[in-house]
Amino acid sequence: MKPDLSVSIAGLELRNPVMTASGTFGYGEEFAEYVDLATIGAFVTKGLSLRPRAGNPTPRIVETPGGMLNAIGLQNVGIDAFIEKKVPFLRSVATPAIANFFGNTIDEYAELARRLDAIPEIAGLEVNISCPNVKQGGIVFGTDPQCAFQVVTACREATIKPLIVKLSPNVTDIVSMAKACADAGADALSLINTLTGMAIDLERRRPVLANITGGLSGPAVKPVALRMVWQVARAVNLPIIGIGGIMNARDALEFILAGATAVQVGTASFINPGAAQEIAEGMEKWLAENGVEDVKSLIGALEA
Amino acid sequence: MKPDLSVSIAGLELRNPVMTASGTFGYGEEFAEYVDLATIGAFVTKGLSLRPRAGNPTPRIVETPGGMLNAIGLQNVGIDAFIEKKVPFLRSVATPAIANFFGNTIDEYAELARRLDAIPEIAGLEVNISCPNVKQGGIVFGTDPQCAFQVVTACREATIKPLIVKLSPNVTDIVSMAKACADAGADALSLINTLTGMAIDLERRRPVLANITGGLSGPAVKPVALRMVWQVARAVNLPIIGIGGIMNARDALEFILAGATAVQVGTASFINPGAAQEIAEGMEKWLAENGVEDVKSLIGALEA
Amino acid sequence: MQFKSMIISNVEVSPGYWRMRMTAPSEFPAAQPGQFVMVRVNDAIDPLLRRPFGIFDVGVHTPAQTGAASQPYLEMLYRVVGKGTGMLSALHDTDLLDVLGPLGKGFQLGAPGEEKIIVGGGVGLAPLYLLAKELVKQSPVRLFVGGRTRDDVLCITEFERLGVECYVATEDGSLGECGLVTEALIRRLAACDGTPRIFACGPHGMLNAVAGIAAQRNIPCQVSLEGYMACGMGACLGCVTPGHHHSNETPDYRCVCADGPVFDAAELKWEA
Amino acid sequence: MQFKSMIISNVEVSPGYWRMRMTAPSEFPAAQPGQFVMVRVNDAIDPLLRRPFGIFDVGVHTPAQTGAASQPYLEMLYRVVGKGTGMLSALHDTDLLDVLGPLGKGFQLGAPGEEKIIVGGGVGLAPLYLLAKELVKQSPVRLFVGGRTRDDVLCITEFERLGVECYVATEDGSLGECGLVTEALIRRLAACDGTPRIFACGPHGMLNAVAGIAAQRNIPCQVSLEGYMACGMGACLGCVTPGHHHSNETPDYRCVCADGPVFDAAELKWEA
Ligand SMILES: Cc1cc2nc3c(=O)[nH]c(=O)nc-3n(C[C@H](O)[C@H](O)[C@H](O)COP(=O)(O)OP(=O)(O)OC[C@H]3O[C@@H](n4cnc5c(N)ncnc54)[C@H](O)[C@@H]3O)c2cc1C
Ligand SMILES: Cc1cc2nc3c(=O)[nH]c(=O)nc-3n(C[C@H](O)[C@H](O)[C@H](O)COP(=O)(O)OP(=O)(O)OC[C@H]3O[C@@H](n4cnc5c(N)ncnc54)[C@H](O)[C@@H]3O)c2cc1C
Ligand SMILES: Cc1cc2nc3c(=O)[nH]c(=O)nc-3n(C[C@H](O)[C@H](O)[C@H](O)COP(=O)(O)O)c2cc1C
Ligand SMILES: Cc1cc2nc3c(=O)[nH]c(=O)nc-3n(C[C@H](O)[C@H](O)[C@H](O)COP(=O)(O)O)c2cc1C
Ligand code: FES
Ligand code: FES
Repeated sequence: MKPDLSVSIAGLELRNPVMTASGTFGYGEEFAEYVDLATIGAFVTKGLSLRPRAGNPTPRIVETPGGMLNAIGLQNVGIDAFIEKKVPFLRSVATPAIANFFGNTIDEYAELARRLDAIPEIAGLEVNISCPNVKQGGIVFGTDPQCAFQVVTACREATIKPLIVKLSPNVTDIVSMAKACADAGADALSLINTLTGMAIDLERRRPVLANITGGLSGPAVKPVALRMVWQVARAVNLPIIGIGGIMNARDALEFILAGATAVQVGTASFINPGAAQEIAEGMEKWLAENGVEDVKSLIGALEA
Repeated sequence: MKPDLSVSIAGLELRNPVMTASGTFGYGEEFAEYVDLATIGAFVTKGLSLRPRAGNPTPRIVETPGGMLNAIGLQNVGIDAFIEKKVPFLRSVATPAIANFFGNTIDEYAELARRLDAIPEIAGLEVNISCPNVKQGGIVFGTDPQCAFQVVTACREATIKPLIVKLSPNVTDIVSMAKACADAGADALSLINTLTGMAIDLERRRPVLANITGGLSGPAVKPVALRMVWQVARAVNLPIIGIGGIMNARDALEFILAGATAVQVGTASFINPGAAQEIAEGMEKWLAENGVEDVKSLIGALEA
Repeated sequence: MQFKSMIISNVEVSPGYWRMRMTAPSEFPAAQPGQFVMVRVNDAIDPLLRRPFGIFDVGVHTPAQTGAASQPYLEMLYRVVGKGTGMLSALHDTDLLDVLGPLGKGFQLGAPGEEKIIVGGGVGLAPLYLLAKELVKQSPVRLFVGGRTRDDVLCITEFERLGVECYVATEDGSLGECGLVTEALIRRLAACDGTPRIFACGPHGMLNAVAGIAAQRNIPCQVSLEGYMACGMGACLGCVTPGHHHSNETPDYRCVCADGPVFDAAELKWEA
Repeated sequence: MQFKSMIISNVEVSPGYWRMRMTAPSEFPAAQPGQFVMVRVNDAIDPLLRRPFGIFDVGVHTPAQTGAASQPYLEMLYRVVGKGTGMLSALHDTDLLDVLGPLGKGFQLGAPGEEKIIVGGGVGLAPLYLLAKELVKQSPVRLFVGGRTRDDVLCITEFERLGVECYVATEDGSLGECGLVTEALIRRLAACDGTPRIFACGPHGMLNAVAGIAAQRNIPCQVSLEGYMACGMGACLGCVTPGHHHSNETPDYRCVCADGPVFDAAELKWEA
């Protein structure tokens, strides 16, 4: 018997728990040659802002042991160009598209949520709160529970679509962040975004990245991500999307055991562009081989 | 000309900036065959507590991508056995020995600082504040600036020896932690301790570690450690000991550029027991080849 | 295209420079000159990311024995600079590599007959050989190649064998003229009649100089760039380079991997 | 001791089980039976930690040609279970490995003449061959070896060649008796006169059973344990096992690497 891989997150019905992570899969088209979108659960767009963003100067990426740092600086085409140039492609795709977005003020967040809410091709919203709050002296929304509460509340009021909040791991207490977002009306939580890190070019005595610091992703962060997913899953009654260093089906299943309902594949798509599809297929194979009929039976099934 | 590698930290004169990290070098004797202690700057003992500690059940360690998790649970012989069995060895060693210690209450910390202060063979103290405060409901001392301030103040009153405070990276704002410790009278800061993480055994549907979570160390954490050293070095006027994923002389020099006066080598000693000595030698070689006469000229010399 | 490639040969052609021939799928020889591949050095996570390399040559090997299947191949010319290239140089024939490509946009060959000038610096020569192979079919081709020392001047014989006229300059004078290759280029541009077309690949400083020389003289010039890459297919936005009119207010970053690596020099922003 | 070792041979002796011979320094053949080595699989960080393996055999190879230097070697017998052992099995002769050892405390051989009983399960046989080589010099030796199937019963011929009497049991009956090796052991203990001495290595369940059997009969028994190891030299405290009187109040954890891997079974805590 074919195992059942379908899961539902915040009202989104996914054919399987494998999504692609924001910023690592373009706007969906780029990987068409390597991933049949109809074989994965959903995909998440590059982070969108109200106006186009130039992003940071280069170098923007650097490899680190078992991971990579990126300081793209949230370069994106902006919501208008997104609607004009990228949304038409979504019409042809039979897989839920989730729009990732961010602002520098609460109003920007709310305005984006409103605009995205109006796009029928968008199945759900993912709020990236790992951005500095320009009005509050640059403190990152996602590192302060109150800030996070406010921003999520504003987005919640602006959309009736499924609202996923993406948490930053650069915090002392991920559970209090998760609770604040839950209280503000989030439908689901995705975690983790990147850990802040830095790389140095010894010969040039300079940071490698033009932006000095960047976000760490890839296999190196997996233990931290798994721990946070596990902590949040036990404390908060919302579906969780596990993210961080997932390279293969086994990694994905570990996140599900830890309490995730779905997962996102990020850096892995760079190394193996077909990664998301292979992970979905690998999960099905593992379930079949291990006599698990329904992937939902594994969610949070860790004996700990 | 031979480059000058000597540095001074909190009144400790080190022949070079390379120390070994607590918990990764035993009590100094274990590595005698592989490291001539006279070739490194200093070594740090396994964390000491007032009474002997059993530590956690096994499994206590697991490899992760580019790193490892440990949940030793601070097993140690306790201060009495340390004085009786380990201190005599220190007499024969011409290298500063730094005692790492921890408590579960502020009083325990202070008491340990007092006892260690009385041992002439101990050149300095390193306080590990990544431990739960049993009196305050288990919140980790090192994740709350006020708790940290109190514990460091108590230790400061109990010792006139150089007092190094070792910071936990599991915080939103490492700079505020560093400032609290500086305000409390720390002579130096060492960072980072391990990042909390988790590993899962998919087949057994259990955490790999008996303790469920553990501390991540090794190359995987280097970008996070470098970033934190850089942030703290710019904000706090105390010497810094950089720790986290240092595998070779180049890594060590990167930490020094970021603002560290010295470094500690941890996980690397497991993979290559002679690592600390080789790193010290490698630094000397790099300085000579690059015409740097004094390693002190590199401290914080990053152009950023 | 993503494929498993078997190494056919891996030879050090000059100190620190290696040439690797490897099997390719049958469609691969249609790659355009200037396109590149992303190579996964091994299956472990160290190194984690793929490494980008130009396509030095493509072809089909027809075995001497009748009946044996003919084998399409690709070649890379690479310099050992770090971990990934170090590991590549330690591989042997029959070892396998995971390859993505051909990726990106290659060179526009231009009209037949007009003089073609290729400028290469060091390992920047890598994507220019396949280009020269195409160009000689339709035009006279001159190659201006520079390097620090004679060891950095690669594969000249191969270019000469194509019928390309080669000018060599080294910074230490150990081969050809002593100095920068751009000096010889300027002399040639003064001498040549009609508008030639320039194709360049090499260190950024050299490209900057060549772009300036071409712009001054209104000569069409294409350059092949490098950039730190994660995905190689326009998704990560790691590899970008500013377009001519780029500013923070009117952002115009181009992906080196997907919009390039070959660009019309006039499209890009150069240092004055 | 830390040394660079060159692989002499690396052969699959049974499906999934490999035997590797590699060069060793001249002091190495003095290793005690039961000691182990920590092998660094490659220079990259994946896998990061060394892998522990028992010493299957040591010796000195004297080449046939006169004048050629004699070459001390060590052998490991290993099972491919994961990434590190997978990579080991892909190595060839002349490849290099970084080795630490001999580490830990080996077996106490006991008095000459008394019967020696060796119990091995699966790849737990690895450290027992060198032990048998020593024991046969002074005592009659019997080997009780168990495995899931015949493929898991390794190197019996080698033991027989030493003059060891071998009893085999497999869980599926595909070789020797069908069942657990401890059944044959119990029968032998009933039959044998005098107090024999037991040496065991294998899965934890088997060791637990053997330790129980020995304790009941007051027979001296040494076991060789495994444990997750980072350092292999008593520094990380990762590999510990509880001693007989261990409790949280009176902690008595022993390092498998430095206090063991061989322990007197009576010193340790066993499940009832
Ligand atoms: C489109 C393109 C084509 C290229 N073609 C060739 C070629 O044909 N022959 C050749 O020898 N080299 C070429 N390079 C450069 C080559 O990719 C790097 O030298 C190589 O990635 C270095 O890898 P490493 O692991 O040895 O070095 P490391 O320094 O250890 O690499 C660390 C990281 O930096 C990146 N990196 C280092 N140097 C460069 C560079 N110059 N450009 C881009 N990324 C870099 C690596 O990809 C890796 O992610 C090309 C680069 C690009 C972008
Ligand atoms: C003292 C000692 C002697 C040993 N002798 C032998 C031997 O002679 N032959 C043999 O085949 N095996 C032996 N083992 C087990 C062997 O070390 C593991 O099978 C091997 O480390 C697995 O590595 P891997 O990368 O293939 O597996 P992975 O599962 O990928 O390894 C992941 C991590 O778990 C550790 N690990 C996995 N299995 C074990 C295990 N059973 N014991 C300890 N750590 C483990 C690895 O060392 C590594 O750190 C011995 C173990 C110990 C402690
Ligand atoms: C190049 C790059 C760009 C990213 N851009 C975004 C983004 O725009 N919005 C966002 O929420 N996360 C972004 N991320 C974070 C990823 O979505 C993901 O959370 C993170 O990379 C961890 O997953 P991984 O280890 O599988 O890559 C980006 C990550 C990378 C590597
Ligand atoms: C096995 C192990 C035990 C440790 N024990 C201690 C300890 O007792 N006290 C302490 O302050 N840090 C302890 N640490 C943390 C290290 O000293 C160091 O901060 C950390 O490992 C990061 O450095 P690395 O990446 O070089 O290992 C331990 C680390 C490991 C791996
Ligand atoms: S390398 Fe990813 S966009 Fe160019
Ligand atoms: S492996 Fe480190 S103490 Fe035993």
